[in-house]
Amino acid sequence: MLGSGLLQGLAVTAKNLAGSFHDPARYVTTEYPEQRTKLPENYRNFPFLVHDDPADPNGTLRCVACQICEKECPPQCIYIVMERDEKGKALRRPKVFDLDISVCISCQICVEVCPFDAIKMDQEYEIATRNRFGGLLLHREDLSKSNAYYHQIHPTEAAGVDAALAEQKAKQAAAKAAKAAPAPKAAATTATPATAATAQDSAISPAPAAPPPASAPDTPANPAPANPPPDA
Amino acid sequence: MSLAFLLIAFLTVATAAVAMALRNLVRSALLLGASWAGVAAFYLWAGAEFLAFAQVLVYVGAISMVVLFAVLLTRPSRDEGAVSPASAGRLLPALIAGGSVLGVLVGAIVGSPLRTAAKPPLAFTVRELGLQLMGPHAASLVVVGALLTVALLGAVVIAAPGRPGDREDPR
Amino acid sequence: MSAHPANALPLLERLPVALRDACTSWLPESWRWLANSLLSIVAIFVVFATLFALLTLAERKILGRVQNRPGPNRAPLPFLGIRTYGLAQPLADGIKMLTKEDIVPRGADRVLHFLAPVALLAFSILTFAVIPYGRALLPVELDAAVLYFFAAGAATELAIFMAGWASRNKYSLLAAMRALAQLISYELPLLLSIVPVVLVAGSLSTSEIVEQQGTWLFGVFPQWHVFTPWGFAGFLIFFVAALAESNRSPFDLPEAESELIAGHLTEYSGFKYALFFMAEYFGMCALSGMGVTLFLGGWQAPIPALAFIPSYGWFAAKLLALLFVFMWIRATFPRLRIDQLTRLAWKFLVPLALVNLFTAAFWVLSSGWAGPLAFARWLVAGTLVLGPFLVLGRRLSAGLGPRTYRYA
Amino acid sequence: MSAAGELAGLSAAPGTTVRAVNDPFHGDLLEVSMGPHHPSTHGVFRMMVTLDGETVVKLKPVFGYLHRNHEKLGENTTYLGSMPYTDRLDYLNSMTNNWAYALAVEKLSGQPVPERAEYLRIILAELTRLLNHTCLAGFLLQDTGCSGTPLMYAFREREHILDLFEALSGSRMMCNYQRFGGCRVDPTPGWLAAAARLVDGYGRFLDEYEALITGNEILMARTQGVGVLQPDLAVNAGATGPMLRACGVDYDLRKVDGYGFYPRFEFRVPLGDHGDTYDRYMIRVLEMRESIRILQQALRDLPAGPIIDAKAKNRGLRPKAGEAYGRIEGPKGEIGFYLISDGGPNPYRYRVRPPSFINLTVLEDMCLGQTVADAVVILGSVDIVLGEVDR
Repeated sequence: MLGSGLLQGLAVTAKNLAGSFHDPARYVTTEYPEQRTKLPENYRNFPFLVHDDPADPNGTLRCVACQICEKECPPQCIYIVMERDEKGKALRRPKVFDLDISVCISCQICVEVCPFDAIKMDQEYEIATRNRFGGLLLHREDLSKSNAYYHQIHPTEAAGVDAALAEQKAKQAAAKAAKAAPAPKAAATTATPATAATAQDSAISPAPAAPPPASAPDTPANPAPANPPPDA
Repeated sequence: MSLAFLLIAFLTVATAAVAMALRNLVRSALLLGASWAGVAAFYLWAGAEFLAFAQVLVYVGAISMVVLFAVLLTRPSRDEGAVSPASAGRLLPALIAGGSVLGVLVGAIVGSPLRTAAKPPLAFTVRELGLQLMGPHAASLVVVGALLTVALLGAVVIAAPGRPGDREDPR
Repeated sequence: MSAHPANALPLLERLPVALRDACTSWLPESWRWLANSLLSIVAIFVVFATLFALLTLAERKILGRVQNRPGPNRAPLPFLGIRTYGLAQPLADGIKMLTKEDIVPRGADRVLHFLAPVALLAFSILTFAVIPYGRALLPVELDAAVLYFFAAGAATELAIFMAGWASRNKYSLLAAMRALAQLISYELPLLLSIVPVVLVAGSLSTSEIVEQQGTWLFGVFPQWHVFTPWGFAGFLIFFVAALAESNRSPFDLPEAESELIAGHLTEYSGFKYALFFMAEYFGMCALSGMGVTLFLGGWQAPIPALAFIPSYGWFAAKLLALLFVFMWIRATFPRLRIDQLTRLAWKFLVPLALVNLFTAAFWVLSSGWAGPLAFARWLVAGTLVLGPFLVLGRRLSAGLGPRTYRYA
Repeated sequence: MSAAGELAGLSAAPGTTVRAVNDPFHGDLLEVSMGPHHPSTHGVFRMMVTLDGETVVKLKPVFGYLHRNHEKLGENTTYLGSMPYTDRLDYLNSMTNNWAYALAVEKLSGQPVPERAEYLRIILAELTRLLNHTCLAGFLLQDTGCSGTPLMYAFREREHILDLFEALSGSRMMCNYQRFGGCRVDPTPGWLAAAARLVDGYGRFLDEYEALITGNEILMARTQGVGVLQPDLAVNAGATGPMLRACGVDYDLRKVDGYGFYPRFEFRVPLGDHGDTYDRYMIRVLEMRESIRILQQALRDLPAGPIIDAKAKNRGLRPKAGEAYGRIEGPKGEIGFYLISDGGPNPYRYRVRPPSFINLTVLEDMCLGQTVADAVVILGSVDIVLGEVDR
């Protein structure tokens, strides 16, 4: 009968109109500045540098300026200059670490390839600035944030990273002890097991509002670089 | 000759005259519509409401549309030059035509026994108008209806696409 | 205002007329008529202007709620800064429209460009004069009221043509032509759907038509025209034609994407654009008002027990219900193409309206049937309405229909 | 198909004759440019339409406004570096773009993929297919003129799927989730439960959606018999995906190639008979119902195990010299990546086979003889995304 499809359509819109008053599934707007949706733990926006001791944010950066992330970054938005003392010896600390967030595509490949868990993805998204040139070029001081902040935004992942770092420190201490006691073995250690560089971010805790994020103990994503970082 | 009558008369004639004088065809067509509205005002002044609204509905609503469509759809054919109205060659025929029409009109106005003191309009309702139309004047109503239907069907037949004789218009 | 035995009615019913008389009683007799009509003009304009403002807000709120979102609710009251669930939104729109620059294209025909919205608004306001808003609230008591209503409505086409032509723009002229084709082809079913009502009521005056629908069957069922077979069919045809006349949803040509911009409204901005919208909403209100008067029993109460609610209350309720259906349809249906739209008018609505004329005539002739014959009367009238609808409906949607799909 | 005037070559829709000459008697043809800022052209896409009154006489698609030099960029970035750029190709379906690229690189470098990763890839690809077809139905209805209602319902469901992607990969649309040899993040049990809930609820949404749209007489009038695509023309033009299946050609890569573990799942491929806009819309709705069945089966028997191969090599990947072409059945059709490696870290040649670009080539054939309003609806039914068309 002509018009039965039209009446069905009207019935659906009426159901939605009535539903929007009592059924939360049919009223989906969160009015942004007043209400905010809970971000899933895996959410990533722009990178930031992790430092261990908030007292000296630029001194205790985990970043050793090995420039792997600079090479691997697809849009090439990272610029690192290694700090050198007066005699030109590398101090394994970035004197300059610029990241241009107007170029960055927040793809977290830098996080993936960083062997020292120095750079992680931030969840801060209200970073609009009026100044298009200087404002979006973040320097080392703006980028560096404390490990506590890292624990706050990515709890499970941060826990995994800390566990791996602690285990690695213990292994190095044991190796040093073994090296100090018996005659120094000359061979360079083989590639430290992959756990040293758990580059993977992973998250566990299910976020209450949004469907729970992915997690599970991260698996060894990719092996540490073939040769250990060049030490003095 | 009340003021209202004079005012309406002046407006109707004025719009018609300006409509004649304008070069912009569309504006003159719209002014023609306005002068028909003036005629409707006459009917209202005379108390014939039904007739006035019918006049507005038919003339101002529909026929002015037809005039406007005609004005738009006929392309100003560029080839034959528009003869300037004031050229001398057309003075004599214009005078003869105008004069004869004037003579006939004046003769009719003077000849007919116009009762100036109009009888008070008999307060009739639309129902009586309908009964009159269906009663004594039913024949003329049927004739007018038939005429309009034939005209409508004729228009439809002419406009129908794909008639056998019409090879030229493929659509 | 027509003089009715006002004092016999309850206070609330007499209130508007009493107010008006209070204001104009000190005037000498000869001036009173003029003052009364001026007052009713002011009343109509105030009521329908605020209704227009609220309608724009209601439209966006209903559309929003249908789409599971709140609709405008952020506009704060000026200087107070409190958000009033969007009630200040029409205020904000109005100020925006007033302050927007009114651009007139250089090549435009300046006089017509200005005159078009004014004429459109004037003609659509004229139509409010004959709608009976309440028992004694009929602005102009005309014997040929229905004819007056459609005479004023018919002139709106002139204004749309002026808008299209004056903008000196290829697309707006093309669009104006289309809008005219739509209006003219839907004027016929609109008028033809009115004729059965006039036939049954026996008069063209709106107040008499509403009086006719005043009785109740067995004290409960109102005798509105819509509850008769021919009345229901007539109302549906009237409603569809009213949708098309006021350029509403399935027929809103000007905003159609095939119009490429905004149809004949392309070259209008600022307050003239707002005038066009005001005229569209006034047209919608007037047509629904006439629909309520002719088919839904005007200001009559549905059951006698509820007659204590004033008559203008009932008229307002029915008017708002009809306007809600206008918006509800806008939120649901896609748009028809121009050729489908005109085919629907000429090949579906006009024949149905003509057949509806016969059903109404049969209904009047068979009014004397009683008892079992009344049942037969309903049966015959029902088949006279349903039969052509099904036949023409199948012919109209020939070749269209749900399909079954095969799987590889 | 008789076609009067110079355009004899083009096959207009059957039964309509198209003239392309400015013949004085009929008035001149109207040259109209729709876009690139036209509200209903799905991004910066322009149609130079020549109108004879209402019917389309000639239609020249003009695009390239969103050309970002994607393929040359691919040659100057490492294999891993190109992965986030594939999200930006067809920005509605980043998961399937990633999978196609990962498949190509895996063929090139011969890296195996664990079972759990294959299942995850299928789950995410089918979720993307749901998302894309829901979006298409919404856009198509928006083109025919509903004032946004079906589009809002489509976006409401799409947001649920995007929340899942955000919880898993970190970003709603730019997921960058697949890696060569597997996936990047392992979903939590909570995520899998949410995905199962969404998939079960999707059937109800589709029923409500079809009730609103599919039986609607106005929509049937606007789309049935409009923009008919002949099967032979579709095959010759290389059209793939729902557009091809709507003309009745049985060609679905999931069945033809059987890549991933698709042969393990039981699903059907719907085929249309008329090849018009209504068929293209209905085929996508039926495909959504099939995707729901695949998702239910995949979520039910998702195996445990690693999500990436132990010896998977992503950073500093230098595949041996050679070439590979990886293709999958994306929501818009066959999306493929053709890579030539010369042993270096960057591919020597990086080519994308964009389905919406190739499906677009037949737009003019479908629009000839239709009205302007239909041209917009036909463009909507082709389902193009300008990121993929311009690359």
